[in-house]
Amino acid sequence: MAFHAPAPARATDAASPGGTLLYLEKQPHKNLYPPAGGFYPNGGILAQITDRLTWQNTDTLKIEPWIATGWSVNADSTVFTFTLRPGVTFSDGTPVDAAAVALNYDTFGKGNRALHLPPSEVINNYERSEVIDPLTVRFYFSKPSPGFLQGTSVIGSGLVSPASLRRPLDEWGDARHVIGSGPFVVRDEVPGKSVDLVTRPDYAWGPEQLAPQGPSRLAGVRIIVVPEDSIRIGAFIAGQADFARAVEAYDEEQIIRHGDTIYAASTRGVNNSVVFRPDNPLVADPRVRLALLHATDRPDILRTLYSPNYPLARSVIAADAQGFVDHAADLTYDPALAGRLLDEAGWTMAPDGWRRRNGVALALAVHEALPQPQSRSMLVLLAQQWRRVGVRLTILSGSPAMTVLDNLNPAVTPLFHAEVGRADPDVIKSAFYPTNRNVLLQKGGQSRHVEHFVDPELNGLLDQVASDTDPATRLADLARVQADILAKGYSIPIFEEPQVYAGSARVHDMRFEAVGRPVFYRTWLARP
Amino acid sequence: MTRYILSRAAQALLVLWGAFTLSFVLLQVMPGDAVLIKFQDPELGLSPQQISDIRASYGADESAFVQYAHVLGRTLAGQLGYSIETGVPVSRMLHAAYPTTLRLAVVSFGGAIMLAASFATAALLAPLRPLRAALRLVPGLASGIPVFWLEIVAIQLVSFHWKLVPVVGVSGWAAAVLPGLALAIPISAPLTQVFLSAAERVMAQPFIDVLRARGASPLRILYAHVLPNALPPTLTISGLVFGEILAGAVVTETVFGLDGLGQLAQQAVANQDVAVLQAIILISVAGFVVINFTVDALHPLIDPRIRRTQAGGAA
Amino acid sequence: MNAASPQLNIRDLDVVYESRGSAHHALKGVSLEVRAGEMLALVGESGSGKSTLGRAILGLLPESARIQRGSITVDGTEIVGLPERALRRIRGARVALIPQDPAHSLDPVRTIGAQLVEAVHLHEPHSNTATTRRMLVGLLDRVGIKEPERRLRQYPHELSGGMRQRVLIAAAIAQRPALIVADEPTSALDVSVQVQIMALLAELRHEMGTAMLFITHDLGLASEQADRVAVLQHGTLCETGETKALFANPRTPYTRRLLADLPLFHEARAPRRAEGPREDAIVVSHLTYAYKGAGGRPGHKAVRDISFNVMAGQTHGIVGESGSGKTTLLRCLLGLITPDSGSVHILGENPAQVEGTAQRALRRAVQFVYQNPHVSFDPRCRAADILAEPLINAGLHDRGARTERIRAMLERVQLPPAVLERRAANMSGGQSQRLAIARALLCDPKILILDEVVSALDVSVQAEILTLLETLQRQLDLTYVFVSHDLAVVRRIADTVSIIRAGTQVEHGPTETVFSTPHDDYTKHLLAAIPGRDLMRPAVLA
Amino acid sequence: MNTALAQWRQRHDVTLPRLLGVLPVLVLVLVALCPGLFTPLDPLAGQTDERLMAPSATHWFGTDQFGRDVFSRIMHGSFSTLSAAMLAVAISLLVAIPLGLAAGLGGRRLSGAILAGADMVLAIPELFLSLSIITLIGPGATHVAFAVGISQVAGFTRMIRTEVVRVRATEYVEAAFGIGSTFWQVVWRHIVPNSLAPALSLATLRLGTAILAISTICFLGYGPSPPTPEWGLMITEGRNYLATAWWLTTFPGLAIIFSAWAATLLSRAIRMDP
Ligand SMILES: Nc1ncnc2c1ncn2[C@@H]1O[C@H](COP(=O)(O)OP(=O)(O)OP(=O)(O)O)[C@@H](O)[C@H]1O
Ligand SMILES: Nc1ncnc2c1ncn2[C@@H]1O[C@H](COP(=O)(O)OP(=O)(O)OP(=O)(O)O)[C@@H](O)[C@H]1O
Ligand SMILES: [Mg+2]
Ligand SMILES: [Mg+2]
Repeated sequence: MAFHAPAPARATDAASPGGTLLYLEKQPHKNLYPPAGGFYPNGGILAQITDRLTWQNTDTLKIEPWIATGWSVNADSTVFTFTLRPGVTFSDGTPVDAAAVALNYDTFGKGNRALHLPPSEVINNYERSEVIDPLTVRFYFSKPSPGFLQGTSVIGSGLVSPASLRRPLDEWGDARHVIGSGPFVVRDEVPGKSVDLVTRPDYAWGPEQLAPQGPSRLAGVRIIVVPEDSIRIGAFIAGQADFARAVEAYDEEQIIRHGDTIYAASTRGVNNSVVFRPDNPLVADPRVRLALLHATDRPDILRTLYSPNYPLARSVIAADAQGFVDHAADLTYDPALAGRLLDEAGWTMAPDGWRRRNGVALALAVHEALPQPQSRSMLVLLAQQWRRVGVRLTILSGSPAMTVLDNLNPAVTPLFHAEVGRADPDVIKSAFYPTNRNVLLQKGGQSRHVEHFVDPELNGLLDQVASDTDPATRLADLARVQADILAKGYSIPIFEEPQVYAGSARVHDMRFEAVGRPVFYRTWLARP
Repeated sequence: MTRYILSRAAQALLVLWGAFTLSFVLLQVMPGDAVLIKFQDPELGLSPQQISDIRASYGADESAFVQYAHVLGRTLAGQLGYSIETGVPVSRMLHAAYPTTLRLAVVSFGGAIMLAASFATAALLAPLRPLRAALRLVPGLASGIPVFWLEIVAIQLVSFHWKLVPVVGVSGWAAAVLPGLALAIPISAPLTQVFLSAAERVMAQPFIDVLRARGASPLRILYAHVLPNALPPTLTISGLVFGEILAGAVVTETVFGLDGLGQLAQQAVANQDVAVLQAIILISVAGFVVINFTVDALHPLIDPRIRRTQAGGAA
Repeated sequence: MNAASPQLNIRDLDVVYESRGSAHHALKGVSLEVRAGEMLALVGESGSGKSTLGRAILGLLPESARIQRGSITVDGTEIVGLPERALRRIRGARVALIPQDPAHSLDPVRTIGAQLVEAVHLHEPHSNTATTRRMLVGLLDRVGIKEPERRLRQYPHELSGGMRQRVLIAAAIAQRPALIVADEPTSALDVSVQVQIMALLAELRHEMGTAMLFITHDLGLASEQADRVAVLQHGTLCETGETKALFANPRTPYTRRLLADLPLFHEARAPRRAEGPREDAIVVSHLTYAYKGAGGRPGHKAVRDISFNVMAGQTHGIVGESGSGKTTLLRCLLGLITPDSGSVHILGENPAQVEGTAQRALRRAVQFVYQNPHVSFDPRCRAADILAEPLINAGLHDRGARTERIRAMLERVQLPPAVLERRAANMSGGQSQRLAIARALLCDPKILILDEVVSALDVSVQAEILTLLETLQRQLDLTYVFVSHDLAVVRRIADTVSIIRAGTQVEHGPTETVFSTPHDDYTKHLLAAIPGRDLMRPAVLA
Repeated sequence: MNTALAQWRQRHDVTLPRLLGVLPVLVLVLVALCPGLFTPLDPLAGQTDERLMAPSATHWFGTDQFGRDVFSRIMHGSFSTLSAAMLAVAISLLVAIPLGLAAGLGGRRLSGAILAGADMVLAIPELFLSLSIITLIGPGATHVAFAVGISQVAGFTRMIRTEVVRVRATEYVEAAFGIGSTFWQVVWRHIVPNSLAPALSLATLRLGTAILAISTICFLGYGPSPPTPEWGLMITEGRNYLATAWWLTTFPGLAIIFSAWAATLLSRAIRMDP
């Protein structure tokens, strides 16, 4: 496991039930429609209030039963049948039966136009559901969907009551409208500010790994949004809260010194990287992209800004992700090589220290990515390093709205600071495929600004990863994808992104799910 | 008198309408719109077709004039619309947010008045002329302190270092104390400056000498005579102080992570959440108008000379 | 209270003002005393140190002032060096002040009653408010205020200037002080009110046996009221003596000059016979003007049915109390406001009807000189710029020619060329008034309209300016309209005169006739109120 | 001894307090124009092995998380802040002077319309206005200056109009008409200089306000982009290190206070006019 194991509970402060855990979030949740659970704050709430059909073991990454007690898959991974646990109810009293599960997956698989609900990115090729009996449900796929089983374990597949599913997308912003079957229930919400969760006393269906299966020992969890790092961490250290998300590397030492615990949960996905938008002519040439890759002194970045909890990236995806292939040799810091590549590409060094081609300077821009740890500092450092090879990098800032718009325009932002966490090979498709997150901004995605760039070869590979039925072929394809992306210089992977949390000495038995979302279900607080 | 009130009210409505229109124009010409921005977020993974459907369903494709008419009509009917960012009715957001800002405003305004009063007393009555001159420079210095900086430092020292008051997990008045007092310092500066210069003008008047010649003590002269005379010019900047408190609230609530109107405004600007921003501008303009109206109404109570002119003016 | 021992005794007083490293010696070795029931008039030019002395007695010198030497005893107590706390017990109780400007000497936002109660409670903190108010009603009645109960509830702006001064006197005598310092108590009031206030002070003084230091620049007033007179010159006491003796037989040249400069000492202007038939430069007939009230309704009638003519080359005086409409009348003459009815003809034209170039030509021919010259000059301009402006307007663009004319004009108004580089704010009152006259003359005017041009000046400067005006009139054949509230001045300079009361002209005619045989009661009343009439040349007053 | 100098001092009323009032601004301007005079260190390039060092003899104000010298960044940052503030005030004056003059000299209709417009804008808190404008035109140093400048226009317009009306009612303006000057001559010779002088003195005071407004907007993240040294931005970037590296926030804050205060002193010095 990639996080510091919490200190074992001592006999003296025996598990005392009760107490509300004060959790400091960095960002407010936006929308609790489960497929939007990829956004950390959304996922941080959904992980407490919803259950999923399956649980992915955080040690073995195996899929284990949860609401589904068992399942079967046909040979080409187009039909999945699940048997449900009896007696499970949503917090509004409706049973979690085959019909409810089918409605959930119909919505997640196909979306709901009328309600503006988009389909989930983890469910590909979904066709329809079939209710076999009240506790058996079957799903059909148009094409092989080997990733679906893992897809049922992610937060984005949290089961919600049919009443919630009838709400239009807008109303999912209010946490009180989201009814799950999880160990906690939303009691109150102050928009953008705080969410109060209370324990569901009749909860008895937790996953095996988190046994025993009874209700949580906490009385509740109070999630307070404190966007400001200095206040979040300062308040945490000053003893004003029990748990805090998004601890930056520079604060870790302070926290440990203070006697609190750092939890660094791996997110096992696509690494924290800087990716190119080859639609922009400045970075259309692979030589330029590779030059910049080699102009990046990644160890220096890690040494300057991060801590040992941030392992150096050795490929596009994390080392503990499925299908990882070590590409460390292709990711060297070699400014001389970078200079040669740029010269070859026609970008020659002008006397003023900047590279130019036909009078045009090689000046790039990138937006700070607020969710990424120390994005701005990292980019500033990157700019400093690139400056040495004569490339100018401007870090753009501005309102979130401007950022979203700019990031959709390769002419404005030839670079993008990206990261996607999910413990399944499908994650790489989520990141790169045009109709998914489309970090490279290929044609066919949602941006209207892309002129021509599209890479059918890469997209073909991604399609295959998503539909390979044989796990071995799937991993082989995944290896080809990684090699392809790095060879074309689409991405400069920087580090394997952990989710770093701080917990006070009072907090015991803290757990995380497979991609580093906190699970408060087993947690208890020692009496102060 | 009624005529006077009616004309003032008409003037106030005109100002409200103007500010509303101005904010609409400002927000309308912004690039993109909130609907687009929200649903283009790659995390949602919507296709362009889906986005344009959604846009149409929000009426974001109508012409600016139609939208203006729609928004104005809706606002006149007392409805503030829905936040595009969160989908919650704006009125609900305002309802949730205003108590925080109100508390912040009360604490900072009260604090500012106390600060200004004690400081002005010191600056006017200090024993030596150089000392008074030096004190006189302090408000200028205080008005140059960036609120956000002061507050960051205050949090670090007062809350984290000395652990006097918590800044997270508190609510109500307790949450308003530290930010309110921090905001009070820059707010008090213009109050002190205006009061001091008004007080100095009053102190240069012959009647102050006459009072001294009757044996009145400086403190008595200050509180019984200079204060009531210097109050009207100080009151006239109330509207300005109100604006400063609101602007201060934007920064303060951002720094302290408070969920008030200032925070709402800053997020609305960031997300181009037109409905929310317009509602907040409307509220602040209404507040400004009401405060100025009140100050005008209070004036004659404080300054009897105005009673006659006003009565004469309305007769 | 011992009548023989002086209530105020000043010995060898030296006061120095220190600022920015330089020191100004405002009082040099002044010694004087005032006995119970006695009034000592302290006279002298502006800046001679009169007010400094008054403030020193009250222990109210500004921070920049330092008493270098000497002693002041009031009612036996030494004031110099007394701590502030002890001074406060003496001020108001044993020595009281009657200030100069009643309009600004009362707190505008508190009622008369509140202020008087405060004055009493400062020294009798335990007295009961109701009793105090009853006492105050009696006091106000004593100083001649009718309906005292109502007045106590009113604010200062609801009282006339004379009433305010009475209130201030009431406040001053409330504690029955041993000494009253009255610093120019009537100089802001109209002559008729002045007479009443002085009479009241005299009564109170006799009744209560209070000693009074009466500061004034008006020798006439001093001659009428004071038992003794002290003359201050540049901080030195140059002469003290019994009033009658001093005025009859001034010993120092300074006192003699002060007396000689008094307009009362000059004979009335003899009506000058014009050589040959002369035209009327100004014809005013049945002029009426009302300021607009609120909402455009006709308001207060400031000028009603006034008619007079001014012959070219002569001076017409206009006399009236404050607010009687003098300035309004002048504004009609200048065409700045259009009369409601009646007509004005200046040099044959109606100033309210001419426009454009003709209007500017008429404006240049009719020049106005303001009461306070300082505010009639652009504070940013030096004298040279001020004087150049009318020449440039007249189309004289040659710099050399302009300098030539300006120099000649400076000589004419007797200003040194050095003033050209200064701003008006840095000139004395007399100098800036000369500058204003010079600017007017540079327009080659036919008529000068002079609004209280000498009222703010010391007698000697006043005399110089009046002489200058007379000289200029003779040299340049100018016509003057001369406004003043000072009958003595008008008598000296005007050929014909209009007496105005509340907008109406009560009397009109040659100066000599009006002064020697007044018909109207109001004119008679005004003449009777001229302070120091005894000093007037007996030949003139019948 | 030096009579020419003495005369010049006399003519322009140069006194010690005035000189002292101007001094801080002169220092600021000098720093902004040639920061290299005060520090040899590069504000942009950092030594990563010298990061987060406390103030010392080599790094007077310490170093930041990239090992950049904070003193040098503050010196170089003064240009961005000062030029933006001056630009802001210049923009508002440029717009407000014609409007204010028109409102003061024009007829009732024109004046009423301008004033009503100004009142509407004044009712919106300045920060809201400038933030809205920023969102409209996008972030950046010049844009911030523009936004702050525009949002100050209404206040300036009102103030200039008040001054014009005041000057118009003075006796010296009446006197100028009396000696035969035409309307425009009077406007040009007397009304404009006398009403704009106090306006300019207030403008310098607004310089301080503008410095604050600009750094606030930069603090909120709408200013120039990193790694530009800008004081508000430096505070944003340094605040996360406040507990461990206080110098990152403290010194830029003091720099803002100093320059706002210098502007106040300057306006005081200017206001001592005759
Ligand atoms: N606060 C002060 N600081 C410096 N000099 C002062 C101050 N007050 C008065 N003076 C100077 O002291 C001298 C005497 O002033 P004072 O006011 O006593 O004259 P005054 O005789 O009362 O004049 P006026 O008739 O004009 O009232 C003047 O030259 C004046 O300039
Ligand atoms: N602009 C105005 N609007 C309304 N009433 C005015 C105005 N100017 C003067 N008055 C009134 O008209 C009357 C005459 O005023 P005017 O100024 O002509 O008197 P004056 O004789 O010049 O007085 P003073 O000797 O005080 O200068 C006064 O009652 C005054 O209050
Ligand atoms: Mg005096
Ligand atoms: Mg007058």
